[in-house]
Order: sequence, then structure tokens, then C-alpha cells
Amino acid sequence: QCGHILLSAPIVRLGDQVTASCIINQNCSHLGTEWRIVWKLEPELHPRERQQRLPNGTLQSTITLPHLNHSRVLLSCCLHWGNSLQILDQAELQAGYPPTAPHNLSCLMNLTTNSLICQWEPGPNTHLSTSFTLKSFKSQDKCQTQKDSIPDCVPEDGQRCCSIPRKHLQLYQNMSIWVQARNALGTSISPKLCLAPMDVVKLEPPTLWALEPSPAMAPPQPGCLRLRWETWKPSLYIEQKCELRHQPRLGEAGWDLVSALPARTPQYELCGLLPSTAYTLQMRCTRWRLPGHWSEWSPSLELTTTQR
Amino acid sequence: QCGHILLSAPIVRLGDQVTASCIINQNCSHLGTEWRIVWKLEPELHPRERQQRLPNGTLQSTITLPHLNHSRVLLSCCLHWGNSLQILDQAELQAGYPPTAPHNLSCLMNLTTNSLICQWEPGPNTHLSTSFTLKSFKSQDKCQTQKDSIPDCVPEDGQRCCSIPRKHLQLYQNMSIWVQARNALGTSISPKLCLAPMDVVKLEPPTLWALEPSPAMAPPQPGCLRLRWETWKPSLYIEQKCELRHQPRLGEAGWDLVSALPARTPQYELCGLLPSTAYTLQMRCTRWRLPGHWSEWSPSLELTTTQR
Amino acid sequence: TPLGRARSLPQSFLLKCLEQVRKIQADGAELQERLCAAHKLCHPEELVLLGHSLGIPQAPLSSCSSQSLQLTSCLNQLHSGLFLYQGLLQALAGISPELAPTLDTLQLDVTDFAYNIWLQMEDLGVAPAVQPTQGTTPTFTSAFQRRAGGVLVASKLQSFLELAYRVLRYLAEP
Repeated sequence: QCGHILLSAPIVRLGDQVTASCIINQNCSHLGTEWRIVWKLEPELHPRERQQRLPNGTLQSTITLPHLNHSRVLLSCCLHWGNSLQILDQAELQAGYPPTAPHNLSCLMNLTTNSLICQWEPGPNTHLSTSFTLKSFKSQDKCQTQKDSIPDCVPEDGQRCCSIPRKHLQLYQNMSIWVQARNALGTSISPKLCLAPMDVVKLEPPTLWALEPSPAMAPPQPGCLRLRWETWKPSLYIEQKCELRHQPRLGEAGWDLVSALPARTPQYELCGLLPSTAYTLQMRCTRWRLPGHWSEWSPSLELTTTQR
Repeated sequence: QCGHILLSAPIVRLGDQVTASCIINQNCSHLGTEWRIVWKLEPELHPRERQQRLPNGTLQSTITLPHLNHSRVLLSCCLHWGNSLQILDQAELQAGYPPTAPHNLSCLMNLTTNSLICQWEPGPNTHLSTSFTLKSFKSQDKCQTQKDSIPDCVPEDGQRCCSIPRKHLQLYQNMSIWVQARNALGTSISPKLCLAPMDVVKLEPPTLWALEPSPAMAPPQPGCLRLRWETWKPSLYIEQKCELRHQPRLGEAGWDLVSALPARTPQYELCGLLPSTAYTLQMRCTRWRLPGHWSEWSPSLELTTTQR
Repeated sequence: TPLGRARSLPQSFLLKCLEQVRKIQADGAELQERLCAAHKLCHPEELVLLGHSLGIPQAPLSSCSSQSLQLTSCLNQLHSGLFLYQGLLQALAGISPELAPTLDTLQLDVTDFAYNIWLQMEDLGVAPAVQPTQGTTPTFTSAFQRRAGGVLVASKLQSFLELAYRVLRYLAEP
């Protein structure tokens, strides 16, 4: 090969100094003697340059970029030949930052996909190709010691979340979870979480129904509503408590809250409301006596109380 | 094992005769002696039955279904034991038809996905799990002889089409293509196509534009429209001819056709139209002088001719 | 008294166990429903004879009965029983593509539950020196045997869990 480029380092920190040399060896002697190396840089930069002819006849040109502040620079080493500029070799310089620690790592156990889904925020752009890996291990204590390892979870390209399948989980034991970010300039890891998957179950909201009036039941009192609800089917085995909120559909009144309700009730009478008034009701539930997250509020149920 | 079922054949043609035997061997001797085999069929059928005690002490019951006209029958061989009916073995009988030849095989070369997409019709339901495979080979003649093989194209479950990737294709050489259908009762193949992928290119319609009036050009004559068009970008390298059809937007007049138009024109004047009348115009193109399919008609262009 | 030692069982452990029993019961019920729908194998009573020939054992919980509750031995029987069913469920592998996900979930949940009880026994210092090993599990030689085995194992597991649930709830009572 007639000429080739050597870089002090292909990937450097933004602002660092970089030197590049282009060496034209004697293989190019058929080109005659009096020629100069010409560098083409994209984007155009004007580095310091030093050309020297080495004892063994090779010609070397070294350029120095004191503070590289472009994340990508394409270097071409060229020679004038006849009336054309001949490109002999090319090299790409990359500059960026080592990854900062990913943050806001949070995980939810999804009972539908039966997997633990964790998401995080990557931190500022490093300008370099940076890979993220969700790492975890099973622990028998508060995550001080590792009991069993869990395979790395590699997110799909560009994704900021990863899903650990059920077969790698012990739902009722603690596991330590963190995110590792890695690029050519370094590695960083997020703060570690210590959790048991069942303690971070994502509950879907319960379902609220109006109770159809039936001959067997006396009509509801004025200012009362009869309803029933049931928790989200896949979570029936989880002991839960629920909260009901209600407000008149019209007007400015805020939500009223009824808390500590059981997970399911065949029949519930909500009283103390304004008679013949349209109400909006919503309910949410959470795993209870054992730790868990509140579900979102259920879709609204619109009911009107009877006249006086 | 106490008892097991033997089938004359697990899969038969609908209407064929099937026999099934249940053999209770001496392992069941601990059950005492006087018991009878009871068959449970799902759906319920009433086959001829023959029970016999063989010299070696085993008990065998054989049932015969002269004409099986259910595609699925679940057979259970049972024994009365105490006051319960004990299931000793189960077998599933399947009945259906060998596949008929798939038909209406057609292929299009898709320039966007760069693959040859063939589709077909499977023929009547065989009631059996039937797999379809798109087979093909490259030929240097009119597909009489195979030059190179092409890997089988296996469609996704239940799909009636398959896509042969570019790397298996020689776009300008003939290839023989057919579909094979196979199930437990037989195999059948469709009529064979012989085509060169480029001769079945699927062209997207051209794009029609109105020509903006410009000072450099005299205004269009009454009853004339100025327009331009361009064939679908990925097919620019393909020599094509096009057709323009137009009709007044209102009224009952049918389409008028202008054929043999070039693939692209910077400026075209369509005359002989009614003055100050709104027209709907559409265009389609086909590969020309070489074989090809017409594209669909382009979306309509609405233009109005100038007053007299 | 057996109850004295029960105070040593953390409430959160008992609540988790109760939740796990309910979860496994739900998994087991789904397996039974699918076996019934797909293969008309709906009643374990119809498979007693086959069960004998296959040799599907029933795990004892004699130390967990409310009349004669011995906590350490009860925990041990709970763990051994779950360990046995873990092995039986494993032997059912290849039951059918449609049932495989349900069977996998059931087996994972039983394994988790057995593991939690083992850890609690270790915390109480009552865990046997050596983890139990799987005895000879039945070999299922046909698709029918695996399905029939599935019905039998699921039904024995449900009655085992019924007993377990009763004693756990008894222990969890304030």
C-alpha cells in the first residue's frame, strides 16, 4: 500500500489533542521524487503540520489537532499526481465523552407478560456509540451478597428499557438490579435497586359496575348509589385494598375519597350524596398488607342518585 | 401400562373405515377378572364392537367405524372399576383429504423490498394440518432444465404467500416456480410458472402534476390542460410507456384514453377538451419494449380548463 | 407449644406464602381447565387406575393438621411436598405445545414457593442439613400419559395446597 494513516487514538475525549501521521513509503517511488502530502479534513480544519523525509526514503506528514471539538472528523491523506489529487488513505476520528451513570432506574413486574420491565434515563449524549446493559443478581438478603446470577438483559437498539423473563426471576426474593453504560471511553453504572419482583407488581385498575335494581332489593335511598367492583382478573390471587373517589359530574366540587375498601364486593351502597345528582366514580387498588404500587384510577362510572 | 389403544391408522381419508383396538394386558390382573372394556368417543359415535379374551389372558376390544365422517374423534378406552369409569388410554383419530393442487399462483417482483412475492390459493379445506412450500429453480432455458437450485420458501403460519429474497434471484433469467402442498395423506403441486423476475415487476403508479402557469409560457389554449408526470422513482431505470385517462368530473362521460406516452415529460399539453370544465386525470405506466405489468392508475389529478 | 414457635414466623413470610398458594392454585386451575377443554380429561377420578400404574405419589402434610400441628415438621413436609410436585411437573415436560407455557409457570411458581420455605427454615435454623433430592419420578411414555399425569398431579397439588392454605392462614391469624 502506497500510503497509510496512523492515529494517536481513533476515539478521544472531546477537546483532547490528537495527532495523525501519513506515511508514504518507497512503494510510491514510481511517482518521481518531488511531491507533497496533502491532508483533506471533513469538516475542514487547519491543524499544525510537519513533513519530513525519513532516512529510508519514506515521507511522513504529521498533523496535530490541539483540541478536537468535532465528534466526527474524516481524514484523507492525498498526493498531487499529474493535475489530480490522489487519495491514498482515509481514517475517521471520533470524539465524545465517557458515559455518565444512567439514572431514574425503575422496574415494574408485568403480570400479563410475566416479566420484570425496567427502564432508565441514559444521561447526556456521549456522541459515541454507547451500549446499555441491565444487570442483576438474586440475593437472599438485602442484596449485599449475590446468591445466583441472572443473564444480562440487552435492550433492543436504542431502547431505554429491558424485560427480564419470568424464568430468570424469583418473585418473592430480593434481587439487585442496575444499568451499565459502556462506550469506547469508559463505563459507568447506575445506582443499584434492591427489590422483590412481586413488590413492584403493576396492577391494572379494578372494574366498577352499577348494581342493577332488582325486585329482591329495596330501591336505593335518595342520595345513595349502589355499585360493585372487582379487581383486575390476573391479580385475583393478590390480597388488595382499594379506594373509591367520587365527585358530582357538574360544578367545581373536588373528589371525595372512600378508602380501605375490600378488593371485591358483590354489593356496596355509597351514601351521603346529593339526591338526583349525576356523579363520576373511579376506583384504584393496591397490594395490601404486602408492599405494592397503586394501580391507575379506573375509567369513570357515571351514576345518578335518586330523587328525594 | 395397563391398557393401550392401537389404531389401524391415526389419520385416514374422510369416509374411510377405521378400526381401533384396546388391549388390557395381565398387568391389570390385580383388578379381578370380570370387567368389560367401555369405549368413550367424542363426538359420540356407535361403532361395531367385538370383545375377546386372548389365550395369554389379555382382553381385547376392537371397534370398527365403517365410514369416518368426522375430522376429529377422541377415543378413550375405559374400564368399569368400583363405581367409576377408569380411562386407561386415549387416542385421537383424524380424518381429512389429501391436498388438492394449489392454484392461481402469481408472482410480483417488489422493487421496494427487493424480493419476489408469490401468492396462491390453497384449494378446499383438507381438515388436516397442511404445509405449503414455494419451490423454485433457476433455468437457462424455458424452465425445461434446472441450472441452480433455490432454497424452499416456507410461508409464515397460515399465510398464502411467500417472499424469495434478492440474493436467491437472477433478475433477468428464467426461473421455474411452483407450490407444493403436503399433509399426512399426500402431496400435490401447483402448475409451474416460468418467469424472469424483472418481467413481473410491480410498478407503483406515476405521479401527475399540474404545470404552474409561468410568465415564460403563453397561457394554455381554451379546452387545453398543461401537466407533467414522472414515473415511480425506484423504477426510473426501467424503460416504460404510460397511458393517460381523463373524464369530466361531472356528468356521465366515460374515460378518454391517451396511450403510448413517454415515461416522463417536463411539459405536456392535453387539448380537445371542453372549455371551463373540471376534469379528473389518472395515469399508469408499464415496462415497455420489455415485458411487464401495468401499474395501478395514479391518484386522480383534478384540473379545470380555461374559459373560451 | 407449636403455636409458640409460630410467633417466630414473620407475618410477611406468612402473607407471602398465602399469596403464593393462591397464585399456584390459580396456575393449577388453568392447567386443569386446559386439559379438560383440549383433551376431555376433566375428572381425576377417571384416572385412578392409570395413576396407580404410573405411580404418582401424594405428598403428606400430616404434621400440619390443626389438631396436631408440629411447626418444624410441618414446614419440612410443606417443602418436601412442593419439591416432590416440582419434580413431577418437570417430568410432564413435552405435555403439548399449547399447555407448555401454563405448565412452565406452574412449575416456576412451585419452585419459588419451595425455595421461600427452605430459606425460612434456614432462618429458623430448622432446615435439614442437606437439600432433598428428587426421588424416582414416574416416566410418562405417551402423550396421553403426560396429559393424564397432568390431571392427576394438578389435582393432588390442589388438595395439598388446600391443606397448606388452611395451616398458613391459621398461623397468620393475629
